[in-house]
Amino acid sequence: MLMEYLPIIVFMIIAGGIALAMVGGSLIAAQQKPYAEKLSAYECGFEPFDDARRRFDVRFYLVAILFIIFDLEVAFLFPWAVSLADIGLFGFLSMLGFLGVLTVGFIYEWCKGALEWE
Amino acid sequence: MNWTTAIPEIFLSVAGLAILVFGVLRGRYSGPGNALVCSMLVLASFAVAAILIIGGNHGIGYNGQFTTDAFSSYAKLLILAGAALGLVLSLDYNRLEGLARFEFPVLVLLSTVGMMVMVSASSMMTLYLGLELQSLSLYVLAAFARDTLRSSEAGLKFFVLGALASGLLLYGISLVYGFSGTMDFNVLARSFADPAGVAPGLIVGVVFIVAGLAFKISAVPFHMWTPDVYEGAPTPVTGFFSTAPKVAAICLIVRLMGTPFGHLLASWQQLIVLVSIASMVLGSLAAIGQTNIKRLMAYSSIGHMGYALIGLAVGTAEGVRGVLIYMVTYVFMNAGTFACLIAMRRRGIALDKISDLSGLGRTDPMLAGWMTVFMFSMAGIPPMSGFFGKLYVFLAAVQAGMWTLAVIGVLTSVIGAYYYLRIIKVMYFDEGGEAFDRRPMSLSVVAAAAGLFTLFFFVFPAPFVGAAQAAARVLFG
Amino acid sequence: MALQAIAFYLMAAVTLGSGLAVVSARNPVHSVLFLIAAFFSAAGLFVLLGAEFLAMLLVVVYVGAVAVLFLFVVMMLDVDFAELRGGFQRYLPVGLTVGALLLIELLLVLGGWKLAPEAAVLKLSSTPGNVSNTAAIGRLLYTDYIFLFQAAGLILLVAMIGAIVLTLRDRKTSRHQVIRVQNERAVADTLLMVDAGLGAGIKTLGIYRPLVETPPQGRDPVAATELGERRS
Amino acid sequence: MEVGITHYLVVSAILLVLGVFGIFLNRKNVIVILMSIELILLAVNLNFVAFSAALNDLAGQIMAMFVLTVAAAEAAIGLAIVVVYFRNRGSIQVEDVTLMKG
Repeated sequence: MLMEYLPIIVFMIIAGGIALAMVGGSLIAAQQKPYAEKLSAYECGFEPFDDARRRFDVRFYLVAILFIIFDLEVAFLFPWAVSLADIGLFGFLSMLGFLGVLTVGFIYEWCKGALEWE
Repeated sequence: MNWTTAIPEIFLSVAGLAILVFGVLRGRYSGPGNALVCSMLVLASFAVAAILIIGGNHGIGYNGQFTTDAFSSYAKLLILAGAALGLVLSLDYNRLEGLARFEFPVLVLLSTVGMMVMVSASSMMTLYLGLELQSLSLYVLAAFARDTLRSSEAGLKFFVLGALASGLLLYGISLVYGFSGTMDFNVLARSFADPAGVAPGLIVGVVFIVAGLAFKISAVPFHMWTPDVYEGAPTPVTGFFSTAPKVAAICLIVRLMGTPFGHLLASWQQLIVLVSIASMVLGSLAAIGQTNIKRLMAYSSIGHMGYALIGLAVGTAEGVRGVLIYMVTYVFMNAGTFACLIAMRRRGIALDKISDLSGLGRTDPMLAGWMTVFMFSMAGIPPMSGFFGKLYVFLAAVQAGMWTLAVIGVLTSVIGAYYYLRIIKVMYFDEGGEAFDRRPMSLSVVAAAAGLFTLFFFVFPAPFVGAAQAAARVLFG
Repeated sequence: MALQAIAFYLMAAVTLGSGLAVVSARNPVHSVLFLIAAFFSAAGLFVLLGAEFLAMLLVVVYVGAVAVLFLFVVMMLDVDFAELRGGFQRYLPVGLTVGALLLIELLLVLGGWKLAPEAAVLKLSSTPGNVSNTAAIGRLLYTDYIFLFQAAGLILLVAMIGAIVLTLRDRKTSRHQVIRVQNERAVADTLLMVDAGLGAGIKTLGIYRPLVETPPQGRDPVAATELGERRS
Repeated sequence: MEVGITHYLVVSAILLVLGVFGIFLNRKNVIVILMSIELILLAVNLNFVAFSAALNDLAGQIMAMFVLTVAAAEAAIGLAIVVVYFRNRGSIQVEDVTLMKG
């Protein structure tokens, strides 16, 4: 059963190898003689004043939350889809119940205006 | 599969969804009062759920994951009572504090569903999911006053320690599952029949589970969160915290120690005795120096959990009966006390210092009267219901021959009585500040209902004692 | 089997290494990245154990969503890293001893694991050989564990309500699109039919048809002079 | 040496200790505490899946799925509370979470 995952491992090894080769190559081959001017900010006159990161709005955060919750809903759909033949109508209705609960959540969210962007 | 065992929970969940949609649609088009209407709907659905519980059939459903018996029905009715009282307390407080959002009653309802699932769990999975459903709603309720720093700090502390506790509980469940091969309570009970052949890993698992659950009832080794969260959260939420979730957690521990780990009595009895004594001692000593009445209520609730655990530590049917009767008296006197605390409001500002109660005897004799009834009951002075709660628990301890536990219990309740009586002194003998604002009707109703129950429990205790007896016999044979 | 052992040790080492790094990283962003590495290698361990669906779930749900959320929040709350390391050294010795004690005790216990004698008989749901892991889970989850499945749905609902109740602030500035209002608009109050007559509209702008040299007096001089220069 | 189940239990025990270690040690940043909670739940998931593989019983994996769902929902609520706390407080250093003491 694990043999199916051999290609993934091979793929990772090759990708890692190429990345290391490129980074390592420049470290090994080239002479490294860093001095202050070379390391200073390139052609823009002065060092950046403060942290480049600026705080951003809460609504990005709210979208990330709702993504997690609906992502989990999708995750529950996978096994259901694969095994629907075996679980029959009862399984179908149970998923309907689950989706119903989350649809109520979606209605609540929509009417509350959590999805409005600006 | 007999799905009919979970009809009350299904009904409450569907009602919760309907109220949520109703609230959000009504909220867009009409003005305030939305929270009040949704609260009334939630209270109505509590009442219908109570009827469904009383009428419901007992049995094990959902492939052995969900069970209803005398014990779970007793606990569920008590949880519904605590949640209903907590919700009524919040009606006017939220309106005055500007928290009147319709999500509050919906979250209270969903946490009640979580508690009912917790109490009638008969598999580790149901236990965990019910516990998490309840805890998540309580985390949000604790941080509900999102603009005040204290409430969000209370929510943060409650969340971090709650998440850690459920992590430990889960690790315990995984060990028990790994070493026994199953998660079903009854199958676990059979596999523990001969305590000698039990793998050490199981004992470690049980210890982790007790540690995780001890957090939920704020027993001593894990009580650090209680004072800060009780002080920070809005007062009606604190009132709700101290009644229904405590009942659910205690009944869950009793069921866990009864059904699956019943035969391991020797190993967990010592643990519960230590936790109970430590809680009683801390509950009475730490509260003496308190000036904030909500922190005082936190330490008093830790102490009460210690008394309730005596009944469990004894490990007999009488002990469990003592726990259940204690919890009834605890829920009603706590709800009444919080009704009086919420009435402490002067010129629109809610107060929570003990000194603010000074001179209440003159300015508002009715409120002072009810507060006195509750303080006497908390101290365990007859004829109040608190006395009978302690009586049944100490009786069980004495009958089982655990004298040390009973003596320590009596000693700590005498020490504890000091800070309850001090509040009565402050109310009647200190010269008064000015009167509180006019009391909303809902608070008087809750205070009166809880006060009458506390005062006249001794007249007719039979139904409660009988129900508790039947419930206890389910677990401890 | 050798490959499996190598894979296990590699992934276990990465998981524990990044777990330690999450706890002790100086910069919260680094600890989020190490958390993602920990989840990835844990997913690898799950694959080794045969729980492929859970491995996929771990990658999709955790790495895809939860770690992203942590990154969002770390980005949102700008944290000054300078004084982040203060408390660490003070508690290190105590923490190390407590941690070591707990670990030794756990290892002693876990070392003694043996299959519980009657575990084989009370198997709730053995893994069928021929079916894939996802299908096997699917057969059980929606029928035998339906009650827990709906409870999980309710938990997700509570998480949604909680997140919205705590963070959503209805900004008056945002223009809501109320579809009901848009549909109910009558044609009359949207379309205004005005017959302005030939060329009447242009007069208000000061352009006269036919062109006249001197515009009638009493009109806004600016518009006229503008046109004048362009023509001359 | 053949990789038995105890290896996985050892890894999960170490992860649990790291998580608990992270919470009590890290006085500085609430976000790292939330990540330590995720580590603990990851350790628990590993434990469940390891036992489920050893016992050849799917109940462990199904419980692991529910634990994963609840952990993600918990992370969502936890970060909501942290964001609200940060709005009110201005910083999330653990030392400052001392408004209520005593």
